[in-house]
Amino acid sequence: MTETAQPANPVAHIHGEPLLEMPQDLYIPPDALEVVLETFQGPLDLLLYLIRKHNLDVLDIPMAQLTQQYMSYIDMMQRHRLELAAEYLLMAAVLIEIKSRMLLPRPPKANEEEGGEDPRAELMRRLLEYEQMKLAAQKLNELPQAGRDFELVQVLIERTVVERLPNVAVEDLRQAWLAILARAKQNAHHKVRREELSVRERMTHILRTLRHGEFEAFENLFDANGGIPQLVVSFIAILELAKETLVEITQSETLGNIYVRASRNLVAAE
Amino acid sequence: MSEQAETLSPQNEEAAVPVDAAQFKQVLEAALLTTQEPLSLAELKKLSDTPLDNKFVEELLEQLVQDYADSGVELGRVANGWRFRARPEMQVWLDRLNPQKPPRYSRAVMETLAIIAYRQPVTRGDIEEIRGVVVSSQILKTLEARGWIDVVGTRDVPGKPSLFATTKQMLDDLNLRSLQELPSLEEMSGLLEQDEQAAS
Amino acid sequence: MSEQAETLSPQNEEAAVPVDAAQFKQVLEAALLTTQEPLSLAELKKLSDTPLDNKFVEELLEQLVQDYADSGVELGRVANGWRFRARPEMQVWLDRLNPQKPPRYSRAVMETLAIIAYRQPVTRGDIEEIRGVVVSSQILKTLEARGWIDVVGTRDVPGKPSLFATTKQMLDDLNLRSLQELPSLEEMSGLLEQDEQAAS
Repeated sequence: MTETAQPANPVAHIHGEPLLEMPQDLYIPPDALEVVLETFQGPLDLLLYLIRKHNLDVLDIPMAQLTQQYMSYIDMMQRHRLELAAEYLLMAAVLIEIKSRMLLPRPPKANEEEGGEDPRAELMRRLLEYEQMKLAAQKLNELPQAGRDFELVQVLIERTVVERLPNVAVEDLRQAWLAILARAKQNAHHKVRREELSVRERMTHILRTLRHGEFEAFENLFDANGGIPQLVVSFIAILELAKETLVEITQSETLGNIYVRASRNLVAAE
Repeated sequence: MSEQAETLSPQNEEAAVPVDAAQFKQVLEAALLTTQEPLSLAELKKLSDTPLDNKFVEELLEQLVQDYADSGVELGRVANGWRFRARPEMQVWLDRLNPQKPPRYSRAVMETLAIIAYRQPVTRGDIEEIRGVVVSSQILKTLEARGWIDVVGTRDVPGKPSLFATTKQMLDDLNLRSLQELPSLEEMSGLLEQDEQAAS
Repeated sequence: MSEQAETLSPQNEEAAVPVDAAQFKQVLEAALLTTQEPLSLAELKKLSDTPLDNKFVEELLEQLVQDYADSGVELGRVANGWRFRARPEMQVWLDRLNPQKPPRYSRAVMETLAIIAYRQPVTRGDIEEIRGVVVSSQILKTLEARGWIDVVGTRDVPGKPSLFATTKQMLDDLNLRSLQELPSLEEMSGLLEQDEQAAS
């Protein structure tokens, strides 16, 4: 974007020549005026420029002079049929209004609240506030900006894709089982039996123990330290395995040692 | 890079596994060098199994600042935390690798940003009143897209206009820790000073 | 970071301005740390006003490799040039900054696992009968690959179907000591009865 309009800076450049002041009678190429117009951020910016250029006191603005200066710019813009933002015209009206109010004698005490106030006060406040923000914008723009004035460090990190495995919580299993039960209930012919889980676990354990395919002493399939419930569970598990023909149970003589082994084909599968 | 790290130990004495300061410093360094966004102390502490004391982490960060004192990059603290950046004096050289520079913002954009930064929270109407011109939505969109401003609420008046404020990212991008580090407004009464000088 | 650089001088003796090796090393460092793509020797040489000898640049790069020997990142040469990267052993720590949500098993996998857990040992046919749908071998393979189920035998019926059971690892991974710590079926049937009551 263009530089800000400083008092010392030319208003515009025409064919390389600095244009310090708006010539009154010379033909000005519309392009140059557009540059002038674009240079200002609005009527306040233009007023600030005029105040600085003519060395006016912002705390005691000579309204007649400022209004005349401002109007000559506006006239020039309009004469060249440049599209003028409405704000410029509104400001012209404000200036004229202030000027006329200053010409009027102040009503003595008629309007205590407003009467004592300088008609220029509001304009003064706005000019000072705008100028402060205008300078703040320049300072902000001078601060180093990431990407413009310095680069951010970013070193590559090569992520070897570690396959992430889903986490399963006990609650998930419960939910899955509940879903099965709910469906089973809908298809009434499916009967999902309720059964002691410990028997099932024991069945698996015994099958694993018998994986070697040899006969195992019946008593070895019991864990004496597990207590009586455990012994009962193991016994039921062996019976269940026998029922499902997953194990063979043999006893060569009455009251002799009992041996258990996995069914032949069960071992062959290993 | 520095041997000092070994002598430090985390404040948390009851930690079962003492944190190897030198090793943790490497992890901090790797994290900060691989991340463009600043990392807060809380995030940096997540890099350890053991709960760490802020002071312990800050001391290691200060060591890293020292380690990089003579290098082309520097570690510093901004609004959102700690981050590395190339030293600004490197920019003139780095621009040779990447000739397209981001566009400079127009005066209109910068003035709008300044008003939001110094007067926040403000509505579009507030900005227009100070600037004396209509503020196009494009200007606000530009600043929002950059992540420098966002809407922090609405003013409770008819129309419920949005209130804009600057973000921490704006501070990060300007390498600042807080709004207090912005150029002070007192220095900016150019007109008044000039007038005073002229009057005297 | 290293003082060695000062002693080097560019091969090209006629260069008007001798290159300050220490300074150029900083520029190289800043360029490499701000670029994720590898930078070729030709590109790195663009960072200097003075035409530089490959060997001069390579020696500075080797110095940088040494400077970063104890840090969390490393400088290395790849097919397209030189680049920094985080040391691979840092990844496990750095992943903590961006934790990804772990994937989930499909309902089919979970139900199959539940059936095997509660009804073991079971054949695929058993599972299909309970679920009422065909069980794809992919589901069983997934659970076997995870080490959560295995074949404990075959049932003595035509086709000799495999019998599946859960493993100790499954218990370990679910933090259970035994299958009996799974939610009991009685509890669940209670829920089911509740449903029945609600339905009636």
